[in-house]
Amino acid sequence: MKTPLRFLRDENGLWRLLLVTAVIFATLSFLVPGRFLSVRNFASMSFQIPEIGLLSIAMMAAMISGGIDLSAVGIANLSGILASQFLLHYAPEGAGGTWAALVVAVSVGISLAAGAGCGLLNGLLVTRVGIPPILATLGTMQLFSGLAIVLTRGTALYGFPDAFLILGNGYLFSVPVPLVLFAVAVLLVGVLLRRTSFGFSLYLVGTNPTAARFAGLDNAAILVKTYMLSGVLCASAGLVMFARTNSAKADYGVSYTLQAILVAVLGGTNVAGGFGSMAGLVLAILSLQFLSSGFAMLRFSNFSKEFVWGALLLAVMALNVLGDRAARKMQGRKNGTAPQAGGETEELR
Amino acid sequence: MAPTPYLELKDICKDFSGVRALETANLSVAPGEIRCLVGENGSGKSTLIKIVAGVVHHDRGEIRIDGHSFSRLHPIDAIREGIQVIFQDFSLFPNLTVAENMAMNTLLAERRRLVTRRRIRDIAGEALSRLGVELDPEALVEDLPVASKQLVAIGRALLQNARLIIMDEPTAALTRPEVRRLLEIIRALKERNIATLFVSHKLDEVMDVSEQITVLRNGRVVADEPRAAFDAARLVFCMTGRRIAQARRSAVPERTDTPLLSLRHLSRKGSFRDVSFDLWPGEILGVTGLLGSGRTELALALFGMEPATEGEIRIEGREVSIRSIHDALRNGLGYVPEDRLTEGLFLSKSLADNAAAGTARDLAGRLGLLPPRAVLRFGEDWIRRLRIAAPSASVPVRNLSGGNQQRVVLARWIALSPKVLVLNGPTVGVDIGSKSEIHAILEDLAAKGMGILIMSDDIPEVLHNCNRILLMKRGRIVEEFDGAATDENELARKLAG
Amino acid sequence: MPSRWNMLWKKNEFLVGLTILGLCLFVGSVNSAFWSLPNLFDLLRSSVVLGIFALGALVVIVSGGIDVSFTAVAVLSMYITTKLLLAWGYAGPFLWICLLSCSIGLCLGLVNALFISAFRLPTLIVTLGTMSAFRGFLLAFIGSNHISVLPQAMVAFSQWDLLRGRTPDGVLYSLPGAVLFLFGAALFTWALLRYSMLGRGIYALGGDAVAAERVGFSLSRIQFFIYGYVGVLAGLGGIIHTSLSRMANPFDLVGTEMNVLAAVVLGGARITGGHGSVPGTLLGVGLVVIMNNSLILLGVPSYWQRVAVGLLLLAGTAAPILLARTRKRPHAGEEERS
Amino acid sequence: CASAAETYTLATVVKLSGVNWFQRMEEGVLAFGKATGHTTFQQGPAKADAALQVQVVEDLIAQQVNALCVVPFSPEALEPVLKKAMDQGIIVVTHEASNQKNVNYDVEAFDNAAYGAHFMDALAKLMNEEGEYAVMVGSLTSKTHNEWVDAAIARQKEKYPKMKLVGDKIETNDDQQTAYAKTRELLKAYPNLKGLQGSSAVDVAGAGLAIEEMGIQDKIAVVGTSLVSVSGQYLKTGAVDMISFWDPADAGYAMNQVALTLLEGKEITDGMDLGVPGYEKIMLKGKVVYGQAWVDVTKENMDKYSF
Ligand SMILES: Nc1ncnc2c1ncn2[C@@H]1O[C@H](COP(=O)(O)OP(=O)(O)OP(=O)(O)O)[C@@H](O)[C@H]1O
Ligand SMILES: Nc1ncnc2c1ncn2[C@@H]1O[C@H](COP(=O)(O)OP(=O)(O)OP(=O)(O)O)[C@@H](O)[C@H]1O
Ligand SMILES: [Mg+2]
Ligand SMILES: [Mg+2]
Repeated sequence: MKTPLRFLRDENGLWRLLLVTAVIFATLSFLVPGRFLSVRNFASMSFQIPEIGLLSIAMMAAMISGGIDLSAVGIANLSGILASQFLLHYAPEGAGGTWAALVVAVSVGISLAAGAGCGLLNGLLVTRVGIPPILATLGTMQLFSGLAIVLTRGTALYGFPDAFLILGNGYLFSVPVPLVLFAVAVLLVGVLLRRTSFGFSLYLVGTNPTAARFAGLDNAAILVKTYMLSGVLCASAGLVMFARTNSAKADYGVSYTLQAILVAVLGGTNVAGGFGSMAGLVLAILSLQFLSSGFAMLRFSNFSKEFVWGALLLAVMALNVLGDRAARKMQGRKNGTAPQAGGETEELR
Repeated sequence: MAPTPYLELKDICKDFSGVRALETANLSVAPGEIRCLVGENGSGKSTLIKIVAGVVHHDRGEIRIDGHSFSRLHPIDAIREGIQVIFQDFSLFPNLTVAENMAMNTLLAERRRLVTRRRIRDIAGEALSRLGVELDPEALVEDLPVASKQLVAIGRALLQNARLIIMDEPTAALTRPEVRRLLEIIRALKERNIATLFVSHKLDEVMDVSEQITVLRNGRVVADEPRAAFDAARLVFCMTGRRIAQARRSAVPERTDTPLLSLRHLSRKGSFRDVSFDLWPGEILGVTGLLGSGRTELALALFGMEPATEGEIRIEGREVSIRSIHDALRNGLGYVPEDRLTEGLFLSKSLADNAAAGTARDLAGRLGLLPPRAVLRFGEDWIRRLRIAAPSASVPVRNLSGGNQQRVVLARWIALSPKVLVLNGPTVGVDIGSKSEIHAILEDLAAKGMGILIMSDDIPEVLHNCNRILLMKRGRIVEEFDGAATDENELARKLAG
Repeated sequence: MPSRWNMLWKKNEFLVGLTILGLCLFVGSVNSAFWSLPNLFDLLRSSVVLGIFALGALVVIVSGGIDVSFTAVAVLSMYITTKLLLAWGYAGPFLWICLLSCSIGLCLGLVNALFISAFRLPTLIVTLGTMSAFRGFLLAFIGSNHISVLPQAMVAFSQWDLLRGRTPDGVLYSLPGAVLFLFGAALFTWALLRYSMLGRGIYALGGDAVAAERVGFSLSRIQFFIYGYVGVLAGLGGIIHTSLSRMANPFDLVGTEMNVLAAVVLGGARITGGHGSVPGTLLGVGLVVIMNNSLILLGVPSYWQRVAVGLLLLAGTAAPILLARTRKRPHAGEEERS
Repeated sequence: CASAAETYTLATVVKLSGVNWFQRMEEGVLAFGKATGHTTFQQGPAKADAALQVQVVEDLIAQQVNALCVVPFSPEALEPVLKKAMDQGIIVVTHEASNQKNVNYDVEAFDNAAYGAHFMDALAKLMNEEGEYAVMVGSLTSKTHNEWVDAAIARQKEKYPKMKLVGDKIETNDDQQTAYAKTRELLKAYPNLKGLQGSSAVDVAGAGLAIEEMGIQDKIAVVGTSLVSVSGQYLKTGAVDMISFWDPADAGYAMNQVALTLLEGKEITDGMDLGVPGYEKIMLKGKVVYGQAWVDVTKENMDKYSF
């Protein structure tokens, strides 16, 4: 007899977010019938989702640990530029064959390793030096994007071999490769978070670091690994971004940081740490992308899109609260159901 | 005839999303009366108190304070009516100083707009002298040990114009001298016609101070009589519905040739000095002492949180270096921390998650995969083994009562099967029934060969459960007692003296 | 008893002060122009708007929240104010302009407060939402043009100097009157936080919200005050920014909120709430301003400047932490996240 | 299959929505639509970011517009998405991107190197060809800004040996207050500074404000790209000596004209007239269409420009 209630009362507001996403989808399909529900539009959206999606996953991981990663875009650019420099040196545009494939593989490795390295630095600053994550990553954001400028003198690197461009523009069984990469990341990180002992510990550390320490968890190691994971995800976002644009530059995607936070938060990630789910994140990305593409079709300015994103975030969160309250009232009237989380004290916060 | 009550609760009902916390509870407190409220964990005491304080709203029933009837009471109403509450979780401001915390209620009651440091200092100074304790008024509360926090919470509530002071387990973290002092204060309040509603799981205190006793069970008042109508056994029976005999620890383990844990001249600057003792397999060793005697620091040193600076630690005869928690775990040392809420539990996470927090790695299968279902099953397994009262393993531990929360922490450590388990205040705030069950669990563990070290100032607890008791004073072990050959009064005298 | 000296080492303000001193000595030794009066005045001028924002952010952080919307509030209020005044052909004194901008800021701040208080939503979420919504609203519905012909009073305000001087080579330097607004706001905020029950309530809320409610503070009243006050300060900062730059640019300011938060946290406020002080915040602002305004004096090559800012920020944050740690008991601060 | 009677949809994508510059461009874009009867509109990202601009173009491709006129934030970043557009038969015309590959044509108001060099000539004249000067760019990653100042520096090295660049390239983040603060800091580090060249539209406004406050209007020459609506007040007081720009409305009109010409199946030829001032007699170099469309504005002629 739980089903009707569950719709109103679910822990992370997942059902409600699903509902909101569906409503947005339906509304836009109705408003711009032919074009919104077109293959082209879906292809276009599926090319746009992965970059911000990967960055949002990175952001969510850091936020679950109780921190934040403001350096995400810096990592994406720096690691991508390091990889691009290698790529351009050994396999410039037009290079083909196994050699090019090999170089591309190595450069992908370089980029991911660089991302992990940047994440390691963030992790060490947070755990060893003890700088609050928001400041540590703000500092490294400047540092990483600064290094990217130093490396490129501010110019764009471009002209990558076709083997690399596949990452951003290719199709795998008529599914865009970046979308495949994103799906793989969603799956892998989802499993990592929900079904491994590492993920299990990460949620605990994010919930209460002191208790985690007393429970014998190695907080520092877990946080460092989380920031490294975040770094690797950012690096992969960078690869997709650079492959898609066939160029690498120090200032690509600077506006993605806040967007990634917005997506994570809309998806139900707790800014204080300890909570956040992959399903919520995916729904949040979808709803924002629907709005974004739909608004473009309606010829609304991109500023009104910004306005609506903000309003959507507020509306969804308010809806969650109202829904919870309504559900609690209903449950109070029906007696005898199992106790639920939250309760009066939750409301006080 | 009884005077008109100052506080009167009639047929109070309260449901928490389907869970009945209070069912037609009645309670009245006369001016200047000392009333004790007792009951098992989860029987509804704190809920009743929160309703009187206005922080939780009742569903049905009537609240009358000083003749005024309230259908919905807000915290500020209760305060203006002269009710002060010492909450079970203290409700202090960790970021403010002792003085500011102590002055806060008075300042609010005086409805001041502006405050000066001098005024704060004066109020705090008065409260401190009334409590008769020494605390640095400029220290931040977050830096204080639990006991001092409790003192601050008490001091804060002792306002001049209060009419009723409600204390929800105010003595949980206090040692004897402070408890004695508090009971004196309660009597002094009575002189000034200030009533007290006192909640405690320490029945000797209840019997000592109360005039009237109200017993709650499952949200109902099952007894409401003068103190004289009770003796300890009847009180326990009213609370639990069964008889609980306090047996002394019977099994004294045979000593093998090597002790499980032995310390030699262990020291840490500013904390403890020259600590030496042996713990044998199957033994339960008590360490007791007053506030600041260095018990907790010793425990933290054994667990690698604040490593010792000198001396040696041997486990099963092997010298080990314990510089970190990792070292402690590797060498088979476990630690159940003092402050359950902040150090022990992940309050918003499920029972299962909490229980599995230490064992996740071992539970995980190949590739480190750990299906949520495995964690849940693990939790349910421990619910059974330790008889934790919880509807399922997926409820957040926030929703469990103190005694059951403590069992969850115990489960976490037992699952790791350490050689030596150090417990700091293992039954603080746990009701008498749960307490004896937890003791039985410890006894059982000892019987299986584990070495158990109990840091506690609960004299009956150490006396009834420990083979030997070490007394710590100012960072040193000053005396050793045989658990079977000592009585409560002697130990209490030595502790205080 | 801890000695006075040891107490000092525990004070964050002292440690940040030391860090600033170190930075100044370093910059000054590379380029002695750093020590000149004109440079001091320039640094002060650069601190005005950042400082006013930082005071607002401080109040929020102390209360245990985070506000990222204040830059959007600032831009929206200053832009509406400017547009309205131009439409009215207003020619009166600056004070009313200020008040208008502050009132608009107040209203926007109360929108934040409404969501935070009525729905009890996390502050970062609410302000993230309103930031996006306010800015989107401004640019989509109010206007997106630079306005460079400002009302006369605003121009006059930007030319109002407290002190003036001329260097030997005939360059004018001056201390703008706008710094008075910073000092005034700082003084008021300081007194508010320290000497009013409301201020104590803000600290109490940041320490433990449930406990604050239990001792009888009205949380919603405090929250309405906090976010309203931040709105007022944002409105003030916005209009001063516009006047000083003699241009109303709707694309300004948004994006600098993290720098402001960095300054506040550098100044010793804890991002988790409950801790922070006005003097500390002013020091934090000073540190950020000196960092950002010394790169040319230091002769840092332009391509390396952002790297330098990053390193300075990290060093500036780490220095007080490390300084404090050397003085503390060995175990304290051990790998614990704050 | 485009019949002459068909109405086309021509989308213009700019670097950033809403700013004066691109609002002026929108005027040209809309004027073109009105004059020809085709659907023209303009869009742009809400923040200056290449990645966002790519998304805007993505969305427009999905909407199946007939032509895209793009002012790339970062030309390289747009190559793949523009290629995609061309593959789908969309006509692509760009502006401020002479090295763009995946385009039908690129329309330039002028040659960037010549434009940069012309600033140096103006600056040199104001400085009597001697003394220290500094240059500002909106960001170190902005291609055109860097081309302008690089060309200016090259011109100085070649023709004005007594002038000297100090302080490297100053980055202003396209922010007027930063330009202001950096100018003040520059003058402390280099008290003998005699000239300043700005690139972003707010650079000279920030510098002008600083210079006016310091009372050294007559000691320092300031030139740079800007608009009268942004820097007019400093031109008036002499804090800024000369600004140059090209009329974005005309550029927008010209881009759309090129696109429409191609849509109608006609050819672009050298010397052709695009029907707007400055582009009456274009020069065609490969795929790049050059106009002669820059305007120099000083105190004397500033009143002629309202944007
Ligand atoms: N906020 C809440 N949400 C849901 N249920 C609650 C809440 N507070 C209390 N309860 C329920 O009310 C019952 C009574 O709780 P209460 O805290 O009053 O017990 P108690 O007598 O104080 O117990 P203890 O001795 O452990 O302090 C418990 O069984 C608990 O499940
Ligand atoms: N947020 C909550 N949700 C559900 N139940 C709660 C909540 N908070 C408290 N409770 C219930 O309150 C009861 C007691 O909790 P509390 O921490 O007040 O203990 P207590 O009765 O004072 O006892 P003790 O410390 O002696 O165990 C528990 O049974 C618990 O179920
Ligand atoms: Mg209780
Ligand atoms: Mg001049």
